Amino acid sequence: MIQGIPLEHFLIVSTIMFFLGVCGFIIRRNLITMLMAIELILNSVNINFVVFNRYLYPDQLQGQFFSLFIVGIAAAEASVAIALIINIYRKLQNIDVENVNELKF
Amino acid sequence: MTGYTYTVFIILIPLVMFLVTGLLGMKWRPIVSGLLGTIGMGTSWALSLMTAGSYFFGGAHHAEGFQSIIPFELTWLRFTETLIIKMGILLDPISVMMLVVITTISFMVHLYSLGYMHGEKGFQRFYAFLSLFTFSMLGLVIATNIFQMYIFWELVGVSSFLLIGFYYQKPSAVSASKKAFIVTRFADLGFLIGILILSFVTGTFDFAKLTEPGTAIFGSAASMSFMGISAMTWAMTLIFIGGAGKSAMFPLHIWLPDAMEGPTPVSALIHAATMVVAGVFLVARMFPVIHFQAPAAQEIIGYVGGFTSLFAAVIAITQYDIKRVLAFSTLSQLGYMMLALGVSGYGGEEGLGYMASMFHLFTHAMFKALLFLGAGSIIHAVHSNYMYDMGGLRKYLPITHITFLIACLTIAGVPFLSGFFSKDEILVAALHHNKILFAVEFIVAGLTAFYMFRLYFSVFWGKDRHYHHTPHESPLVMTIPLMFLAVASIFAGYIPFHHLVTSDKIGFATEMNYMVAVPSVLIGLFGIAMAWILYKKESDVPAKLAKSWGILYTATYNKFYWDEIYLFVTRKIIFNYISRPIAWFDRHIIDGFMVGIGLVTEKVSYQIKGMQSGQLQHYAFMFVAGTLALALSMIYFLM
Amino acid sequence: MNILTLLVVIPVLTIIAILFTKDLKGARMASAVGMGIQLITTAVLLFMYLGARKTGDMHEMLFTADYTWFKSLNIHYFIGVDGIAVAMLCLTSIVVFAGIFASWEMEYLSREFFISLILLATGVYGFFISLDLFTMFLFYEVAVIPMYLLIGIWGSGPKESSAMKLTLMLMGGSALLMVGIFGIYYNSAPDGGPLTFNILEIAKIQMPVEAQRFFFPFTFVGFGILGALFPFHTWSPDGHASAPTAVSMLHAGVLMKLGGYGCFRVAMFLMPQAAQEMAWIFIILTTISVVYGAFGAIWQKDLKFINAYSSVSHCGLVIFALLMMNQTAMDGAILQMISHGLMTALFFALIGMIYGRTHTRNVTEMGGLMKVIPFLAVVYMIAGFASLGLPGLSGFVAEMTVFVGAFQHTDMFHRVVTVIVASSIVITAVYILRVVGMMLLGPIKDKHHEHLEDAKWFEKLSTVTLVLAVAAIGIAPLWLSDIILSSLKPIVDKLAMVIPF
Amino acid sequence: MFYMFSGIILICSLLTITTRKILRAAVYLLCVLLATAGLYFMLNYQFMAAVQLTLYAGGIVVLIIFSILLTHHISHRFKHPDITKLLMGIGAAAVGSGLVIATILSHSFQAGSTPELPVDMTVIGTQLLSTEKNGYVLPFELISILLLAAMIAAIVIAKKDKNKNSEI
Amino acid sequence: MNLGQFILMRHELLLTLAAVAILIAEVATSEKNKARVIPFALGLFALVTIIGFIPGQEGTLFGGSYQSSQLTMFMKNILNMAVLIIFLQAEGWLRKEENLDKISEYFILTISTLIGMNFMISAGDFLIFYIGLETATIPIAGLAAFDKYKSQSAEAGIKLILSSALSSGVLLFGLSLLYGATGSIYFVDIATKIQPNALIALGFIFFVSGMGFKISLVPFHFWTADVYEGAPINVTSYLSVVSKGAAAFIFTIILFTVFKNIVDMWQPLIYTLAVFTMTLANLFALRQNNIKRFLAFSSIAQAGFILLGVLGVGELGMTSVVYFVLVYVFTNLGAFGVVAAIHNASGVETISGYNGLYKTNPKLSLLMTLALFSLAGIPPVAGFFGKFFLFTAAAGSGYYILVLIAVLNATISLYYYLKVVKAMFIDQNDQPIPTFRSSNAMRIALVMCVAGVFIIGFASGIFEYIRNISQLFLN
Repeated sequence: MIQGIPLEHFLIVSTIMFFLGVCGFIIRRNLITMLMAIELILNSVNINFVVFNRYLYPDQLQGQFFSLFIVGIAAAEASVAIALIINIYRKLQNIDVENVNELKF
Repeated sequence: MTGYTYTVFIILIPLVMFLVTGLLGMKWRPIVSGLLGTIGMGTSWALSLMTAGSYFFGGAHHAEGFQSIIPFELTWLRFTETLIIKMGILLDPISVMMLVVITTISFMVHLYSLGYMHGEKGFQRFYAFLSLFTFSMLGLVIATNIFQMYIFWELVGVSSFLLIGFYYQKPSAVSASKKAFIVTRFADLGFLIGILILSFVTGTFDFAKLTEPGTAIFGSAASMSFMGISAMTWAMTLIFIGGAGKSAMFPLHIWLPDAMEGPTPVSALIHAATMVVAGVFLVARMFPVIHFQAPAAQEIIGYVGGFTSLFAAVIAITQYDIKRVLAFSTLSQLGYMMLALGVSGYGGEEGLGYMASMFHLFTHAMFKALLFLGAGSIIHAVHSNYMYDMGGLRKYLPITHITFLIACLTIAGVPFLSGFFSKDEILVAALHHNKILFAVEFIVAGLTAFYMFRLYFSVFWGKDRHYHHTPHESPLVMTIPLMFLAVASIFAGYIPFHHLVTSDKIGFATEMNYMVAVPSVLIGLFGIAMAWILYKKESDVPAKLAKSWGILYTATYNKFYWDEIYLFVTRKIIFNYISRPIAWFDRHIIDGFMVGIGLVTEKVSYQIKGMQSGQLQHYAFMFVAGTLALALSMIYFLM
Repeated sequence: MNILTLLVVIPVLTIIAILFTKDLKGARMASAVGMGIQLITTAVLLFMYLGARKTGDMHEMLFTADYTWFKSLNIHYFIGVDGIAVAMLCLTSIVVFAGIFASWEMEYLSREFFISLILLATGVYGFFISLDLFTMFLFYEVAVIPMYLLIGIWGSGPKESSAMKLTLMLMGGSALLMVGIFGIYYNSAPDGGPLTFNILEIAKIQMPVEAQRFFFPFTFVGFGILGALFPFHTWSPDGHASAPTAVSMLHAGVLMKLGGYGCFRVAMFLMPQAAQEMAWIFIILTTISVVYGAFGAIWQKDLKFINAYSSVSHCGLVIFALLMMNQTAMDGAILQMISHGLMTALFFALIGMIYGRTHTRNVTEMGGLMKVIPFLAVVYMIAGFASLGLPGLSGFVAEMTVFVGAFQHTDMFHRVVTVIVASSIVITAVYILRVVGMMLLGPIKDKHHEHLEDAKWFEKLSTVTLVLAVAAIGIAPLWLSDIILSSLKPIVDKLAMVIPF
Repeated sequence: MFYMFSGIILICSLLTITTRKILRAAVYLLCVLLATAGLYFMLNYQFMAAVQLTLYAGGIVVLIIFSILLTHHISHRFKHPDITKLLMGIGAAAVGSGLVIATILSHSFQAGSTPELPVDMTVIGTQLLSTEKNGYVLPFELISILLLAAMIAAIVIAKKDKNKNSEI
Repeated sequence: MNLGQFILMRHELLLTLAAVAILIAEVATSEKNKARVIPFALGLFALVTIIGFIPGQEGTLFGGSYQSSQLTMFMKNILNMAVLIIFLQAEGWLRKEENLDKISEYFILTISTLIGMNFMISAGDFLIFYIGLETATIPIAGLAAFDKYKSQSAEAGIKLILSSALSSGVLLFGLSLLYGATGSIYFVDIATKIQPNALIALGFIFFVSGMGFKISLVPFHFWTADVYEGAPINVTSYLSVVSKGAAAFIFTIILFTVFKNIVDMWQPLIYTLAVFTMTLANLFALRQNNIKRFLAFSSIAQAGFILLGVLGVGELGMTSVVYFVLVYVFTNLGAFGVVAAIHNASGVETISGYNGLYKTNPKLSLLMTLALFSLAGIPPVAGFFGKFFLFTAAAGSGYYILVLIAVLNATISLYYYLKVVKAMFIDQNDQPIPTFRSSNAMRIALVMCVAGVFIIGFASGIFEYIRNISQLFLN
């Protein structure tokens, strides 16, 4: 299925996705969208791992397993983050990141 | 030569007296200190006379002249293998002579002060300081090496400072003592640098090695020079500056008149007879070196001496403070002595100037001490220093009057008194070597006679002033020294100096040179006559005369404004234009820079606080940007 | 126990003893006893040293002891003394002893005060006995840091900022120093073998010249800052002005000597080539320092500022003389350190005592004190005379040795700067006499000053100790000078082995 | 096929971070994740794809949507992003992706010469429980601790305050 | 493999057991007696710490995924000790009413992050390393938000979790690139295959960024101050000491082993980071008034110093880093302990609030002074030795200028440390913090800190021991 598609194309896609995630993390005001941006980032990393594994090192499954565990951790992270976001929401009645700036300087 | 070991006591006794009276004096009745000091000084005096007797008339006299004897010496500080400061005693004609002079005058002053200072607060302190001074002065003259001399030289300066400032609650005394110390200190710097150069060239401090004629230690000196002037000329000129400071040569003379703020006996001891001749003594001590190695320096010495004597004599005419007149007279006479050294040759007849200088030093010590002590007696009687507060005192103070008159005659150069002989020798020496200086000195001789008698007539003649209480003669303890010194002033001229104290330590024969003696006597008498006319009777002639001279008189009266110039230099230039800017610079520029570093750091710290904005997304951006910047720069550098 | 270790242990024990005291009386008694014992120990050390030398023990360092500390880095607790160190230890003991009595009535937080003071002293003792760069540096910092608290808590005037400035500048100095020490360490075995901090070992080899060129300035300036090297001296006026009496005494008297001592013991001894090459820069700086400090002192009105600037001038002379690199001049430098240490301590003690009575340090507000407090006034004058180099007191001996030594240099440049430096003796006289004249002599300016009390017994003890030491050196300098001269020989030899570029 | 998935991924990613309605953002994210799963299928990693579908798309996105529902009204529209932040974000993304892509393109990847390992469930299962090299039992245990801890953390945070009535 | 080999993992296993035991204890105690969990947990953890010191075997498990050596065991012991001290310090805080319902959660979360750290240190591949890292991070966010009544605490939590997620994303991206370039996630394999090319450089830098986040290096540090300030003090000290220490350990280990062959490449990188970290952190610390925030910047600066040790590649570098962290643990916990004690007693958190503290609480002031001096690197306390050896290591690699910058920075840091000292000793205060007596647990903790601060410096044996085990580890 992947004949003719060079490795680099996958990587370009994942890279762009990664930086779209970064960009989203920086520009979105909403904490939950920031969390989504994080998911984009992790997803792009997963693609990287899997693709490398498939293309370059098909003799083992390190990349794939790495991706698997990343997915798991992403879930854990998301759950804690969402708990925190809800916590913030209780305190501020909104989840705009710009209002989360009591601590500064 | 160990027979002279006892000379150690001449110097040790005053030191012990200083320590004892200084540390314990406050616990005793004042008079105990005075008596102790006087007795101690008397012992020293006796020992000095004994030394002189046995040195000059005992076994030390050989065909090759007098030997230099070092009866005692110990190492005090070792700089290098050859540069060693030793503490020792050097006996040779000039030092033995100086021993006699110093102990004599000092003893007289001790004695005199028992009366003069009676009841003063700080009587013990006064005696302690007198002992310290005597100790230092003795140490100076018997020094075996130039560094020992420098050490005592400094001590002399300090004890002089202490004694001038004896009345420490009087601001004028304080500033006078300060001035004296600082001016001489400045001169001492020259002395010190001179010593440094000398020791660098020769590798020794010892007088014995330095003054040996024809010595090889100057071998390397010829090749050394700085700014086109040879090293030895530098050294000797600088050393002379040291001497000039202590001997108050122009232009370093300014401290001496002010130094009269001290008690009168102190003036007699220090500022007439002993300390101020230290400079002359120094030049005499270094004479072979100066004469052979640095003729240019010797020339300078001659001219400085000549100018000072004239300059001071002129000022002396216009002064009203009796002690200041004497002070300027001292300056003038010191100028004489310097000049004599400046025009002297070395050895035999050639060395006449040297001999004359020492001779005059000796006689001058006697009569000038007498003058000062006499003046002290007068002041004691009328409680004023000013001539216009005095008049007709001959009735009240007979002994003082007579002795003062003798002194005046002596200094005026009236024949057969000691001053006549010594001054005459100087004039002869000057005539041989330098006609201009001779002319100057000739005039000064006249001026001297004039101002001394101006003083004499206005004080003892004229009409009575309004005294608070009738002046009365001083007690015996004060008049005995006067009488003794009067006798000495009369007869000192008959000591055969040309056999005893000469440049090469070998005696020579000398004769009265009538070509010089007669005119000098005449001009002296002329001066006395002028004074007689002007001041014998109270009149307004001097005032008119003064007026007719106008600006010149004012300038002279104000000592040609030298004090003001000095004040300008010290107050304005050093204080306001050097020290103050430096203090400012230090506080604001250098320290400001150091503090500035701190302030800038603080400032930057506040400026960048926006980075930590509390905005999570800014942080994220910084994070990513940092990573990318690092990656970019690293890949750029790596690839 | 090694007698040198004892010198560090006694102060530490004293500190512990003070911890068990309750109030001022106990604290000062403990300190006085402790430091008295210390003084005696130092005297014993001096006699032991002289005795050992007399019996022909010609080792460079005596009473050495060597304990390995950090083995893998070859850090040792290596101690030993030569004549110079012994002399400096004597100085320290005297000044500390006098300092304790000068702060006899320190009411506020007295225990803490004495603890800090003695902690500072501990650092100083440790520094002087160390022959290992690591321990030396350690003790150096131990000595510097208590200053902050001492000035900050017990000082006067703008004490916090002065204390901060002083501490930071000195720590800045130690930053440079640290680099220097590392440089020396990593170049201590150019031919292979274990690296070492041991000064004597490093002195045996020759550090690569390139490394010397790089590290010499760091080391020298690092120590120089503590030695008030121009233009890094500005901590000194502020620090001294704000510090309490005993601290000023200790700081100017002893701590600043650490700088000078380190300059030659570490910087010059271990990096002779670079020292030879770069000396001229520092000679110019110190020449400025000497003259500039003296001129700076003339204008000041605050007694402590005057003395601080005078210290800048005098300490400048120390480093100046060290850089002349001949035996006589360096001998003079060490004599000057000791002499300055004693007399400046004396000055600060007196200033503190006078201030305690008049409540002002401004000379223009005082006058005629000689009449009311003759003892203090006379001692002040003696200190002044020592400072302006009166023969018979220590200042003269030191200055003359410096001048004569420096002038023996064959190079014209050195002789010219010597002359410039020598001119400071006049300026010194000016400011000393100005102070004496304004403050002690003349009529009494302030009515309140008419009924001041003269010195109390502990003040007398404090000042007389110092005066005696000053006079002892001034009257009989030969023994001290000889001790120092003989110990200087290895250093001078090392410096002389280098052919100037 | 690949280009279709990539297209979906990129476009939906972009939309995720630009849309002004939050629920739509979640949906776009879901699309990205699904397309990614498609890529995994393409790469023949079915297990991975399945996990992606269930855990990621099924789990996380649902979680996110729940939280959105908890904290937002459906019609909520975002304000426009801050212009500086926008520039920051775009700048960082542009520079970053340019740099990384350039680096990737400049690198010559070399495939391993060893034979391909057949990816079926047995292999995955064995490896997951193996304690040898390329065995993943330790990470598996470890992540269980992590999940437990995360759970506790979430509970601690979300626990209702005892003495304070909260809105949720 | 047989089960006996699990003894190699005894630190992790013990901690897990402890966590489980606490969980059980929590369940077993009644609602009223929740506070009884505290002594139980303390005792248990003390036991765990002590057992940890029993010498153990070296070896690897799971085909190289887990490696145990004397060095890693020592590191874990350091962390255990630190956590023990933190637990002791937290006792008073946990007994407060608002925390009574989540005592065991505190312990379990802390211990589980500690387990993560232990695995991270012992990791033999990047997967374990990564999971360990996350285990050590995610629950801390929960801890940071522990003070539920404070919005600051919640803010700290969200900031921590989101920025750590971003950073781990970046880190993972780096790891994926490294995997792509080398074909393995095992340290041993990567170390042999690694070579200096652009892709590896890129991956490496992304990795360093992620780690930089954990050790709070500039410019990856921005979260630090905010989180430290917002989190409860005992969590802050945990973050600042244990979390950072563990990250520094593994960072050093990875740099020294995995990236050994591209040392020329990363040295300039670390150099730059060190300079920025020290300088910027100091500049920020200068004007802080909140003591926690102040200590946050101070600890960032300390991280910069640690990098100097990292630059001294080799056993000396490793030794100095480990030694410094050991010193840092006691020092910083001393400081945080005082802050916590004061906060518990009076709620004061500002430096100006400390004015005149010496008058009322001399012992605490002295302790704080000691700790601050140790942080500043002033002898004779241990901080001096720690810094000195770090600088020795850096100088050994020839970075003299960096050493100079570092020491000058230490001077700046002295300035702000002295400002605190000044507040306590010099500044006057009309209403100083009243005299109080802290709990026994706190006192024990503080005594341990003081003892550590004094002993570690002078006892050269500790340094030599670390040196030996580092040598063993690196060869």
